[in-house]
Amino acid sequence: MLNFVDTVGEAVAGIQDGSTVMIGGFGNAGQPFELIDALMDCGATDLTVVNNNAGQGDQGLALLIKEGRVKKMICSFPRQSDSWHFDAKFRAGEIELELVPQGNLAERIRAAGAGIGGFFTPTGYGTMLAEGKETRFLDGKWQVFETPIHADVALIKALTADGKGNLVYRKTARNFGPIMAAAAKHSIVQVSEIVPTGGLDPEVIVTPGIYVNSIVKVA
Amino acid sequence: MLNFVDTVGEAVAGIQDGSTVMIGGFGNAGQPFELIDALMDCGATDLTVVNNNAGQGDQGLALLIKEGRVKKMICSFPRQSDSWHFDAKFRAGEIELELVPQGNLAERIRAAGAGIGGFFTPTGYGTMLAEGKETRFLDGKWQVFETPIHADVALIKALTADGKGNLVYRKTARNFGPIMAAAAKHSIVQVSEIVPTGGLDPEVIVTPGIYVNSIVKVA
Amino acid sequence: MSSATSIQTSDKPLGRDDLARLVARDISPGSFVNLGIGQPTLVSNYLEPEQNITLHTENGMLGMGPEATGDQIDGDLINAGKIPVTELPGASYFHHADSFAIMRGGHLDICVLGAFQVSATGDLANWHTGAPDAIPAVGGAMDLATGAKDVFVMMTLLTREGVSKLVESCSYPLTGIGCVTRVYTDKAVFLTGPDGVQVRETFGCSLEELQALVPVPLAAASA
Amino acid sequence: MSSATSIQTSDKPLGRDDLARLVARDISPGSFVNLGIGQPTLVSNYLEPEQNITLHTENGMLGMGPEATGDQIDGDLINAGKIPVTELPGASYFHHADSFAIMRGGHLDICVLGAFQVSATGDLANWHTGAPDAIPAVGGAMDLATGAKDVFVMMTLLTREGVSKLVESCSYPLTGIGCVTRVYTDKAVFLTGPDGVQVRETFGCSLEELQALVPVPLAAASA
Repeated sequence: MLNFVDTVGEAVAGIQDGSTVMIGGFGNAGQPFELIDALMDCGATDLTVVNNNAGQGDQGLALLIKEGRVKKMICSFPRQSDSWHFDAKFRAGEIELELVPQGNLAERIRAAGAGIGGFFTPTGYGTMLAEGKETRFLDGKWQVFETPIHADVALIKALTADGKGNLVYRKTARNFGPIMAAAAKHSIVQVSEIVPTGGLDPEVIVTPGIYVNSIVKVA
Repeated sequence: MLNFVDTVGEAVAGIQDGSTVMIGGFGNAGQPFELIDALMDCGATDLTVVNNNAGQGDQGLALLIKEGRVKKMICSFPRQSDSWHFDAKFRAGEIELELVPQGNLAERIRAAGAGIGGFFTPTGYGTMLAEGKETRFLDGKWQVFETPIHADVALIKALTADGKGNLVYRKTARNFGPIMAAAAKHSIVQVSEIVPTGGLDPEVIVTPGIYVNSIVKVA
Repeated sequence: MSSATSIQTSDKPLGRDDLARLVARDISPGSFVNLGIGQPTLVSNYLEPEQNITLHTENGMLGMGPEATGDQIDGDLINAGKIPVTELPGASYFHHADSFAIMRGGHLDICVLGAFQVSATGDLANWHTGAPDAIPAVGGAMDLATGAKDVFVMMTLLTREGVSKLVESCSYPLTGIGCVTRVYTDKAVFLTGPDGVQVRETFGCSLEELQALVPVPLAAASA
Repeated sequence: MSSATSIQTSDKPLGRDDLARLVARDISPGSFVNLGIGQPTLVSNYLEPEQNITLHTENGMLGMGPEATGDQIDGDLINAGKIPVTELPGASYFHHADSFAIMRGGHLDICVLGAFQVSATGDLANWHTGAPDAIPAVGGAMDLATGAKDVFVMMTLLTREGVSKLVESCSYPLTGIGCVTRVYTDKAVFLTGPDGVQVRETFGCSLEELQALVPVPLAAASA
């Protein structure tokens, strides 16, 4: 059921302790900063967070990690020049890390939304990221069995929503948004603009409203 | 490598006997009629054809089947009120049929383009279409292992191409085109219009040119 | 008031249109729904705009409108039954894998399907008679049966030969196992599930008269 | 003419830019290419428009243009290294799963990656030093290594300590097995594969001098 809410606080109010939360964005592009700040403010803790990275600098996801609200990160690229909060928690053994090749991350998220129970991929075969995983020789290559990543909630940034919750994105800010919206039970989307139903061309909609639960406009 | 060709005959000239040919379209929407006619004319035989249906009436794919050029159909819905040519060949034991639930057909084609070696899906579990297939209990459901469908050639109808081979489609004529373009080694596309590079908005391109090999404009 | 009388809501069996109207009324506001080919398509005639129902068609569209007529007919805009349809404001188009991901990923609230048989535990048979000379065709039936949150079946309760299509165990090849949650028939609405069959309401017959037609134990649904 | 002299094509080792120019020249016209973070990015400076190369960036774009400067900078338009870039005519955007499907489905002609080590049979180690206190980060490296039709590596041949990065067997954690087809270094271009290492050309050294630096058997490539 689709709801338009007035504030990011209302949008994230239902997020429970212990939830798995997907957060869109790659670098700053597509990062729902306002929703992450609201998640910080709402107090939910013991979270598993799915994001490409593990926070940068002293803002957003990095702050959530610093404050001890994240028990586990599922991501492809935690270590960055400014990932000091994650680095400290990780070295202190205070945060769990599931490191996933970026393509497996994307495909596992996509699988969750598409009802796929698992798939074989050549990515990672023979590496330490496939240790202990089932392997099989298919299509002339050794492949590794990977499982879907489901989430309770997705926090996503899009450009424009219409009255049906259909979304379009902007340039490389699209990145994980569409697949996370489909993979999460409840998708919360911040947009720059809301247009009336019929205001988006049906041919160009990237995320159909069926995947969207809450929409909030941020300035 | 992308080529713009002048005639549908040139477009299909390289199709070999014994090829697996994907043909886009659902009903008449998105069916590349002119390319199918050219495939008829070019003489290639012993084909495996992947399409949602198995030909209708006395045209296109139905004619290919009638003329004995198709040794095997992979499809979801062969039986229709006007599928008489397929029906006759099938009853005579002169054509092989791999019947695939439509979602498995789409997902298996998608898997081929995306480099997935196989996947588990609940669709078909416990039915005769899953007989003999590996099953596994995943995400709380029994699921069936399905493998990708690769092809040598895809014949696709799109609306508009630009100079880089990027494609957009029209309404429900989009259907199988984008996934077949990605799954086939060589994609041949008929379009209504070719615009200069830069003439399509990068945000609305459905099939990027990397998936397209030959483009022909049909009247 | 006995349960037998309390659940009879019509003094005669329901016609196809009345049944379609009943199904339409039972669909929760805001739902995303796929209506199968044939009798289920009638449901779209009785959806009220204020229900804000979004119709999905598996050939790549959400926001499908009524059947197209006259100048509206566009060969590129058809439904899963290959009938020209229209587009409502807020519609969207997508390719086949994305369309079936909507179904298979469990995102549709309801699909309404026809059936040859439904079992007491919700098994569905609706794609193949099993006749030796039949040419099978499955389309999207298995994906819908397995993927939708609720699978409603619409069918006549009895075959032309008077045999119940609600059965202990399907004799026709299955479409999906334990997937059907409700069966709308001309004579009654049944709720199916792992605990057996409950009857929500009957049309033109009592629960006892209904039980005489159906070879599986029936109980009145608790209101 | 001995093979040792015939394959030396420069009287001194190549600098990073000369090496990038060489890689750029070796990319076939019309190719779709992904350039990894760091040294491989330099290649884009030497691609000629008439080569008609399309650059892919894994965060969701084909048709990436040069780095953005001044008013071109747009926070929504970045490359995999999170650097603002530009969009060329004919570009397209897509989501992460579609973007990695391009890589994983074998559709990229070439990717160019940096490396810690490459083995004689083309194993690649470029994501993790294996140091016990290292925080690992893999990004898209494994997908590129496994998915691209050809994987080119650009690296200095020797570490700062003078140890060859072209090795019999990688001691660092692997990124992919048998995936590298060419290694471009300051001292030579190597062709790697199941049959061992061939040297296409050397820079500032003879094949014999090169062999003295590298712990795997080298042979001159047949022209």
